[in-house]
Amino acid sequence: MVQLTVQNVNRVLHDNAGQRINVLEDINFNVNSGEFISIIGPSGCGKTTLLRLISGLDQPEEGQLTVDGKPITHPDVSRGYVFQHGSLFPWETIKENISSGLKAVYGRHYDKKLVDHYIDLMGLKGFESAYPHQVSGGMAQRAALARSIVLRPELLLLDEPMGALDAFTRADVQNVIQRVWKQTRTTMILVTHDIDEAIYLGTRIIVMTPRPGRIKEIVTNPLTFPRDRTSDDFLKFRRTIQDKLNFGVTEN
Amino acid sequence: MVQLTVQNVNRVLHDNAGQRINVLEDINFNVNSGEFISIIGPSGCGKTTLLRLISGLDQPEEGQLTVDGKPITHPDVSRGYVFQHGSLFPWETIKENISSGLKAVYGRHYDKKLVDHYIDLMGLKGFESAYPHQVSGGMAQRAALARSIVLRPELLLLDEPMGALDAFTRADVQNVIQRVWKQTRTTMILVTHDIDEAIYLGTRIIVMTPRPGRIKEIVTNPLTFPRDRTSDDFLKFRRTIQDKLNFGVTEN
Amino acid sequence: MLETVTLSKKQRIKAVKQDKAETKYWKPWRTTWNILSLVALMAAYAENQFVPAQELVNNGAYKWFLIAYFIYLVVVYAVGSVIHGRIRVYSGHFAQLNTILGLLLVVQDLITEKFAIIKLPFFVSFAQILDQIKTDQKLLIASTWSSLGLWLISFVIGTLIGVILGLFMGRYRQFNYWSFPFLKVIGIIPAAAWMPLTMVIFPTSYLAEIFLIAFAVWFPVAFMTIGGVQSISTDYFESAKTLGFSEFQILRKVVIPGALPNIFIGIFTAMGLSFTMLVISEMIGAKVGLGWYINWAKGVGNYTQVYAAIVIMAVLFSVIFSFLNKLQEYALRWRKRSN
Amino acid sequence: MLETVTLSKKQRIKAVKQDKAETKYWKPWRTTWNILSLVALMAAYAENQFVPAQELVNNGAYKWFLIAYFIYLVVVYAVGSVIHGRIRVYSGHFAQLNTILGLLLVVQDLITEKFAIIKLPFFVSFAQILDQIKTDQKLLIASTWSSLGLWLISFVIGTLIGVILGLFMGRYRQFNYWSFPFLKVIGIIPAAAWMPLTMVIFPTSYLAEIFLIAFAVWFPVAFMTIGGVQSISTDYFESAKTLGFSEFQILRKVVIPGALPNIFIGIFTAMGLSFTMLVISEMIGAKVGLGWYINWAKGVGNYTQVYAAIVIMAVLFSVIFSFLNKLQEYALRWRKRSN
Amino acid sequence: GSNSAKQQVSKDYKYGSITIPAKDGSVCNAPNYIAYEKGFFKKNGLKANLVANPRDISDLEAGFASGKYDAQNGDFQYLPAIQNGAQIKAAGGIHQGCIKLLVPKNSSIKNVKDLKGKTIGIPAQGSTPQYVTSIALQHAGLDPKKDVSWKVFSTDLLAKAAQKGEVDAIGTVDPYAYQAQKQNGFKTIIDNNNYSGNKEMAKMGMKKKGSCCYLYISNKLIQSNSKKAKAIVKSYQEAASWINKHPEETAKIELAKGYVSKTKFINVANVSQIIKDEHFNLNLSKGKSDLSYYISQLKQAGYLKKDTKNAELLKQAYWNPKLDN
Ligand SMILES: Nc1ncnc2c1ncn2[C@@H]1O[C@H](COP(=O)(O)OP(=O)(O)OP(=O)(O)O)[C@@H](O)[C@H]1O
Ligand SMILES: Nc1ncnc2c1ncn2[C@@H]1O[C@H](COP(=O)(O)OP(=O)(O)OP(=O)(O)O)[C@@H](O)[C@H]1O
Ligand SMILES: [Mg+2]
Ligand SMILES: [Mg+2]
Repeated sequence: MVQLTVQNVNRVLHDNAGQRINVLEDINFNVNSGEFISIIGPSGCGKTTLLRLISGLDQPEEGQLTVDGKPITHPDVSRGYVFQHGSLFPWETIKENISSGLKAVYGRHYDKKLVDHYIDLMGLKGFESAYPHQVSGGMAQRAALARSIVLRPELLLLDEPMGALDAFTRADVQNVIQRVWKQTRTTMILVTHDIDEAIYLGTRIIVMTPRPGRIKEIVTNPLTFPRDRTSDDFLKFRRTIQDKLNFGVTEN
Repeated sequence: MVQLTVQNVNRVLHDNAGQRINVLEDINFNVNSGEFISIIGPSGCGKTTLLRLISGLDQPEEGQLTVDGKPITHPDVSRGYVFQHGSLFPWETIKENISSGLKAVYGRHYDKKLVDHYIDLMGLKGFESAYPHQVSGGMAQRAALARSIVLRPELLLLDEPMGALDAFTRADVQNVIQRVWKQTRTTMILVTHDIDEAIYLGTRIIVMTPRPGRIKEIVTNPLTFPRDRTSDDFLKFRRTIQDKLNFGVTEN
Repeated sequence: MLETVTLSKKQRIKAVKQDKAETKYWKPWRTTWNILSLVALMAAYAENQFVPAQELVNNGAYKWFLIAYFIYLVVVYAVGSVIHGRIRVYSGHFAQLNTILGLLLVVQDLITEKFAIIKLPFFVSFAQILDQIKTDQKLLIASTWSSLGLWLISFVIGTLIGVILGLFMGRYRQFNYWSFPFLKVIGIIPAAAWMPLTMVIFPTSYLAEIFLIAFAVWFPVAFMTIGGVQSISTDYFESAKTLGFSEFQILRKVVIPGALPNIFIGIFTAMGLSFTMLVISEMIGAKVGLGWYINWAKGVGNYTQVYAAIVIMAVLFSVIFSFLNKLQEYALRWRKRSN
Repeated sequence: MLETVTLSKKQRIKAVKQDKAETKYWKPWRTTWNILSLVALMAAYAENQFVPAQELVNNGAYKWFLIAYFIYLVVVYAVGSVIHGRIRVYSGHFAQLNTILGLLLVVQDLITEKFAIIKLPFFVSFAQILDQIKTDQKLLIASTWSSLGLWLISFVIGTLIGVILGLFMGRYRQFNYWSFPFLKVIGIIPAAAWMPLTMVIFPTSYLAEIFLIAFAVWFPVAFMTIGGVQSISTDYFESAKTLGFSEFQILRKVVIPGALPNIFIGIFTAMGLSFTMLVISEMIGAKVGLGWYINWAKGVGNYTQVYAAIVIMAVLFSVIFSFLNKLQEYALRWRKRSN
Repeated sequence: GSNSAKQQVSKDYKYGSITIPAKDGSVCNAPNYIAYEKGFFKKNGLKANLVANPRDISDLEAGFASGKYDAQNGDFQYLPAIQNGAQIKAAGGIHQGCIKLLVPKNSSIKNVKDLKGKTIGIPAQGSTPQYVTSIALQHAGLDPKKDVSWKVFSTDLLAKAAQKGEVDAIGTVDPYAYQAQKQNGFKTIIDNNNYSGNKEMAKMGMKKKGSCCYLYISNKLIQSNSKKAKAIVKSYQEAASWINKHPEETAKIELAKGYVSKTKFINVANVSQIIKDEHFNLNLSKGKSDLSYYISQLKQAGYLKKDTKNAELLKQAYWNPKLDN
């Protein structure tokens, strides 16, 4: 059951010198409902650009993006977006942040229980009235996640939500995401630099190359759940992906 | 040839509620000249606190730190410090930043060739007159490294210098650090969350536990140079360290 | 990994308060300084009592002031030495300053009314100012209320206009394109030049006064608000869009709070200006008021009255300032405090 | 992984400039608007020429102004249509505004001197103001120079004092403890109240004038500087220490540049204040000057002269403002531009 | 509430209310205070509102033009403003000179001729002290625009400026002038108060019993309600003659009711002396001839436009209320 289709998408931007950059070139893929897609590629390969097109924040110069057959023309609550640099509103408490989308969409009589449920699920209990700067980076990212999830989007776009976290907190948030994905079966697309993360979460992995940003390969993840980061299967698949990224041998 | 000794160090701080926290408890270790020590432990275990004590920015409540037998009482150019959040002066160009320590210590007639040498070595050529915000995170961290290195410290303290970088850039900076270490034989102490990084760079690895921050174990790295992140030895040692951190099994 | 120690909410809030007080009022409690400050005040009293004055002054009000000051210090020191709370932190911090203030009171009294080293009419002792306030108290109270009312209404109007204009100009660049050049020109016209025009344009002189003060307020507020809106990260606008915010909701929930820190800078800047304009604007049509009082006293060069009005204005200013400070602290409680 | 594309230095700098111009001047080049703005100016000329005036005016200067404006536009449009550079971006952006300005010139001319809907002496046409400037040009030139000199010297002194005080108060809390309470009190005393004291204190009235203006400047500058210093991340101080900086070097290389953004906010705030104070301070001991000229014109009820002085002040203000803007842009070139 | 209050006003006061910018703390604004305190306004059917005085002519002018002010007593310095379109008319001189040119105790300046090349401090360009001094300079054959230079100081600082040597002489007004004379030993060079017809003073162009301050009334009021305007004139006339008869009592009222601020110097004795010297008296015809004299003098000195038609300006500047009695 295909949900999102991305067809022949090109994105052309102009750099400071006014020169054309083909940020994305000839991007084609489909995402089925309930999938978890990991997109991996080096910095600057156009991952954020691609997510922005899917969310509707930007429009491609060429090609077409559709959700359930309808073209994407503008941002919509049905497509949640968790930004690369946690963009919780610093002037709202954790709880206010999480309910802000609901309030915007449903007015004052939004489902307050739902908010409490996700505060619980994300382990944010006790921090409802804290402001973003008062909680740790991991908590802030869980809250940003909750803020999008609580709107029950059909598609959730995650732009390196764990990029700024340390390895330990990162594992924690990864587990939270996986739990939410399993419980709600929301389609998710995750952008990341971290191979472990891509493998640990994704059902399929899109490997991208930079300049111009293209899809090198789409790999289906053979691992079953629950996944163990230290298992031999995991490490084997990790090496496969590493090879595809030409990444591994280190001394130069 | 022992260089740094840390003896029975305790560090007590007070939290917002005025309660005592034993941030560091009973820390003991020696560092020999030319070693590369990796310190790994979860967030909040006191890694930064420890580095600050070694640099002389703070003083311990109990215990003693000495370098070559002399107690550490204040920051000194002989102990370089690369901060967790790159602290290049944003108002100076990359080149000015790198030469700022030299200028402070030697006045106007500092060794300009040395600066050029490290600009070259760190791959910053062409960006001398760029301001920190105009370069990528990886470049900024390389510049911060160069700024300390160029003062030829006897001991270089690295507080997660790659924490904010993506996996690809991180590998690049790791290689730069290793190259500098090999060339200058400066003693280095690196704080990190990243097990791969700790293993890839360290000759010994100090594993810490939080609350109160204690040293759990000091492990000597069996790997020889050049090291390969995908080799079986590497992965085996990685698993050893992961076990020591109780980190690996993931589904809860 | 969720084992972060969770302090109870109440505990956390208390802790933050205490901490804030301690970093702001950092001088430690020292009994020596407490005693010294009391001694300094006693010295000020004794000096005023026993050194003969060269000028004719009624020192009654001044003496009562010194006694009240003394009692206040005794009370806070007594409380501070028993209870380890905010009062202790606060009074301990200011003990040194109080000592110096006591000594300064001695010095100013000696060089003015006692030895007349610097003389009337331009230099008067604090005792003379206090006596003047006591003498004119009825007029001054009426003036204070009148000025306060005028100021308040004008300041609120000016701030509102400034904020609204600033928000629109910061958010909508078409609006900015068409209005900024005109506002810039209007903004730099000195108020003195406006006065006749406002008199002609506004039906009553009270409205003209309000306009003059509001005018001094809205410009810095609008200016800062524009900068505030433009400094809001686009991330917030984009997340608002993906969360289904309407344009109105974006204004209310993103633009306004995001610009608030700058708006407060603008408001604080406008404070000083508005007080200056208060004095000027009360020259048209006021029957009473602090600005009027100053102008009236200047009619015969009675500087003691001028200073009396200024002391009252300074007190008023401080009160309003600390109120606005509290307001800012509350409105921007979401901000990380630096240090 | 070092294969980041490295633009040549020259290329990068040029690129940044172009980009900056484009985001600030965002309206696209449209030939229609260019022509319309020229038409509007021609209309203004024709209207002034052919509609009979009800008031006695010499329109000569105004006509020359319109012609100069017209020629200026023709030149920039011509250049803009040939060369795709900054002039094109700039003049394209402002074409719509120029059109409206042309129409406004027509409207103001009609409602004042032509149909006298709003009348003398309070409302005058732009032509009358220009004629007044021409008539009084000698006096106005002398006044402008005199005021500019007074302003410049006072502004520089005020800024320096403000910055130095602010730096010390921001960096050294002992200094802050002892000086802040006094500065706060001094700062809120309205300038008018200072006037007599300055006369007594300063040996010459020129010094008193300088003091009054400098005084209006240093307070906001010092206030902002304190905040600026306190907002500098401790990271920078600590890295400076590990890099072997002395206290003086920390001041020069960390504190000053780190506080600079705030210092500029203070300076811009002080700008407006200083112009107001210029007008006021020229009431003591001035023989010539724009403030003196305004006061004189007000004394004889010649509003045309008042407006003439204001037009000159506005031009002066804009020039200084854009100069300071350029200075800020240069001094803060290390900052990431928002948007 | 306010409606019935208005009706109350119109019942008690035939002509309704007027607003007078008078509360500026000055001594010679006595007719305003006395007309109010002694009920002359009320007697003539006027409910008076005394408000602050902006002092600045342009602000006053705007107040009159927009109907915010109805009457005021002010100097003949308003003439250029009237020529420039100010909507006010003088209706009789109200008192005599309070303008003096003073020099410090040890000054070498002995007479008007000595002023050549000197700097004279004045409260403002276009202020009455400047005009009075200019008239005297003209009579001494000096050009007020070229032979002296003018320096502006606010009134309260003029004496200080002279003591510090910033200016050689000061043109100032009572009570500042009186205070400078009494307290600091300033010597008088020019005094525009020539009640007795002193020849020396007359030579300087100071007319015998010459009016200094005038009663000014808003044009708007004169045109729309000349009866009301006349009632104002009558009130002032009565007040002025009362003041003339009771200088001491006037001083007491001024000080006791807070119209004038008390200081060590500003006491009943000094204030009544000032008031006595000013010889309050609303003189309609004398006021007109004085004004005509000032017009010709100011024109000669270049303070009025070169093409001024004296008679026309006088018509524009003066209103004869033609009171019945
Ligand atoms: N608005 C823009 N104008 C010009 N170039 C842009 C713009 N946005 C992005 N780019 C360029 O497009 C390329 C891709 O950017 P993008 O942010 O999508 O990369 P990314 O894969 O998300 O990188 P990262 O992992 O660092 O977030 C980069 O080379 C970037 O410089
Ligand atoms: N100035 C301080 N006052 C009070 N507590 C502090 C202070 N600095 C650090 N702490 C506390 O000490 C503990 C250790 O902090 P530290 O910054 O050394 O941890 P870390 O291991 O460097 O963590 P991270 O990996 O997140 O950088 C934390 O619990 C922290 O909250
Ligand atoms: Mg990205
Ligand atoms: Mg740390």
